[in-house]
Amino acid sequence: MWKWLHPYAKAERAYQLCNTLMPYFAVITVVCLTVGWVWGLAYAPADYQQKDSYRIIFIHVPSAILSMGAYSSMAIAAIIALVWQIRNAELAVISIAPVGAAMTAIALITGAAWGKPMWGAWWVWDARLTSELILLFLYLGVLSLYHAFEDKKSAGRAACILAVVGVINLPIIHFSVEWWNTLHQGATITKFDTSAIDSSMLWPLLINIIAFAGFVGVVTLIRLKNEILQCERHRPWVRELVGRGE
Amino acid sequence: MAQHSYWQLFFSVYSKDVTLAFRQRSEIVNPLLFFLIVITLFPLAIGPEPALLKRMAPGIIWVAALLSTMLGLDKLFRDDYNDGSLEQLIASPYPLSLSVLAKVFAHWTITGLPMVLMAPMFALLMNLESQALGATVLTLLIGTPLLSFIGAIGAALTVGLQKGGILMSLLVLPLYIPVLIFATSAIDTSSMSLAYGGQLAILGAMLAVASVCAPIAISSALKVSVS
Amino acid sequence: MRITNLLEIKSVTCTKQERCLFESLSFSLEAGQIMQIEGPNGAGKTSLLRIISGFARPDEGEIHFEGQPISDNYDEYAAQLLFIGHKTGVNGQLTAYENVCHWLRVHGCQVDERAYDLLSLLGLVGLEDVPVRTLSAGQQRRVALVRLWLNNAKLWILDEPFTALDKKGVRQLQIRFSEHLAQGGAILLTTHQDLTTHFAALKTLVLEYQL
Amino acid sequence: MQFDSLNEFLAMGGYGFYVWLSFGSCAAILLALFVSSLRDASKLRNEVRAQMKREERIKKAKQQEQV
Repeated sequence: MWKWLHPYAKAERAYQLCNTLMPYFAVITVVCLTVGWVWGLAYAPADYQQKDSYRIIFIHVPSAILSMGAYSSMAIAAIIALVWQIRNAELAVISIAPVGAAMTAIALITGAAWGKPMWGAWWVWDARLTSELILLFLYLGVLSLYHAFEDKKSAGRAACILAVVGVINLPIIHFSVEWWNTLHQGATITKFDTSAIDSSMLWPLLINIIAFAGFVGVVTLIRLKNEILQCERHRPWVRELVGRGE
Repeated sequence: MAQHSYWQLFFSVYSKDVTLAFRQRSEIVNPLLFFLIVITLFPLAIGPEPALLKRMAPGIIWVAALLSTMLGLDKLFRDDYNDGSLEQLIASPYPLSLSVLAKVFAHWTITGLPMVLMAPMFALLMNLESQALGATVLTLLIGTPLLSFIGAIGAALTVGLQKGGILMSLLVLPLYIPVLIFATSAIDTSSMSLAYGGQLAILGAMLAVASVCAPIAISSALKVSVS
Repeated sequence: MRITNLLEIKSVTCTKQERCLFESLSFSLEAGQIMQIEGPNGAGKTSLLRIISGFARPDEGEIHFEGQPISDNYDEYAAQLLFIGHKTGVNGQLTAYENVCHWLRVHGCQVDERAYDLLSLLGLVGLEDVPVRTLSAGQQRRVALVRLWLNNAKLWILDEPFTALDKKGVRQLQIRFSEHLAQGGAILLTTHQDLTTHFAALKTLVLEYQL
Repeated sequence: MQFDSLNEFLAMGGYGFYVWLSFGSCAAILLALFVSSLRDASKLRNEVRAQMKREERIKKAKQQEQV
């Protein structure tokens, strides 16, 4: 089962895979980021109620979506690492964590900055923002646990266990916070019902989401390459690669 | 090989921890004292005005319960790790999750149970309504084992580290939030003399899930910390 | 039936803190054999023992016990394994007798009354009911070593069992080793003692200190 | 283009402060993360090169001893 996956368990093949994927992600990110921001900031029509303050949506929603997306992909990598003992999956968990934490931080800052004009207060204990804050705690937990171990191998495995425990708790936390306080406006784009946002605003938003996803991809690939080199620094292929000055 | 009797292992690990606790009285008394002190801090901080205290009582009792469980968690695996009996537990023919279950149950009997028994006294301190008393005791009865299970995961992850104490609370507190939300809301609804069965049911469900999944996470975390 | 050797170590590699301790190390151990692992401090003797007893996972390679990788069904392997490391696994607050009984129950053996006379055989007469923290380091190790008499695990993995033991203790231990080998058990140990005089068929494995 | 002039664009209908605060902080975080990852990469490569040089020196010292 999954025979095509096995060659990438070897570190060198995984390293080359990162190299081949890198240009595609980079191009998508640069293009979508510029188009998305320019379109969102300058060309998208103003909202009739919030006028121009709603433009923050073009980075708040993508970063919120990506913070959840990054955590679930980190948890999937953690499960692969624990079940099939694939070392590269552990390295992937460690590379995704800081990027996910950054996305959550962006979502929190933009949420607060958007909340001030809309609800009149910088921080509102609204369900979505509180879940986002707890998600940031989970990320920081994984990162600080990883850096607390000297031996990198057991550090990776401990971080994977915490990531899996975190992902099991994520829906429970989300449900309980949602139940505890529903102040946030309904979901602007949900897959199920028609989106409550006009198509002229929807397109820049989608482009921004792709741009942020591309960015998460690029930085994760860079960090994964670092982790692989760090872990294999004794191997001849790393020395020869560094010798060539790549 | 002698016949495998899981009960023999469970009871032996459980009674070892409990006898150790009774030999060092401080292990039982400290968390309770801490619970009492934290509870008395709040009226000093926010003023003795009964109506306000009554309103704050569920939250204060539960935050204090949370913190004193955390206090007791650090020693859960630390001593066994230091003197090597944790290795012996791993290298035993019985599954590690069973001995972990016994240890968490022992931890609950040492820190959780006294809290449940003392809860009526603390509720009086915060002059909580009498009908809310039942809810407080019930939520603590179901909630404290849940806190022990989740906390034991954090303890197992950080047992090998010198400065593990603070890190453990950073890992475990976010996971405590759902328990805190449902327990305090159960007490709130009961103080308005409404039915609080729903919140208790959710707490019970969380406890059931934790008692099945937590030992697996704890034993794999212990195996990582020992390696 | 092909006699599979009791323990096989297949090309095991271990790196610790960016230093490669040993690379693709392979050897095997048959029933009735004793093997001593020698090497300077820091050569990775303890790490090797911990990998073989399943506490640590090697970077590469596998450990097979009776033809089966130990990671598949670790509990079955643990039933046949007796591990005594640097840390004795004895709790200071409990008494020597309680420690022994607890260890026996955790390892699924019947608590028999021989524990008492074995403690006295090992020179702990009168000290059975005293908290172990009041005993000396050598006496604490003897409380741990009592397990060798009370357990019928096939494979013994001992990390410097002779430390802090006096002459009489060392001799008693060597007699017990030969009894165990006679019954078809296997012993893997690290020590700085010279065992060749006592055990003719001693296998040795030397680990150098690698940069 | 929704805005007639540049400073109207900057004003963002009166919410300029909040819009530019969020876009600025977002850009800052993304840039910081990207730059720090690249810096880790080059730091790692230098470490491996230094390690290779150190081993060269040790080997040379050993040869001198034997000669």
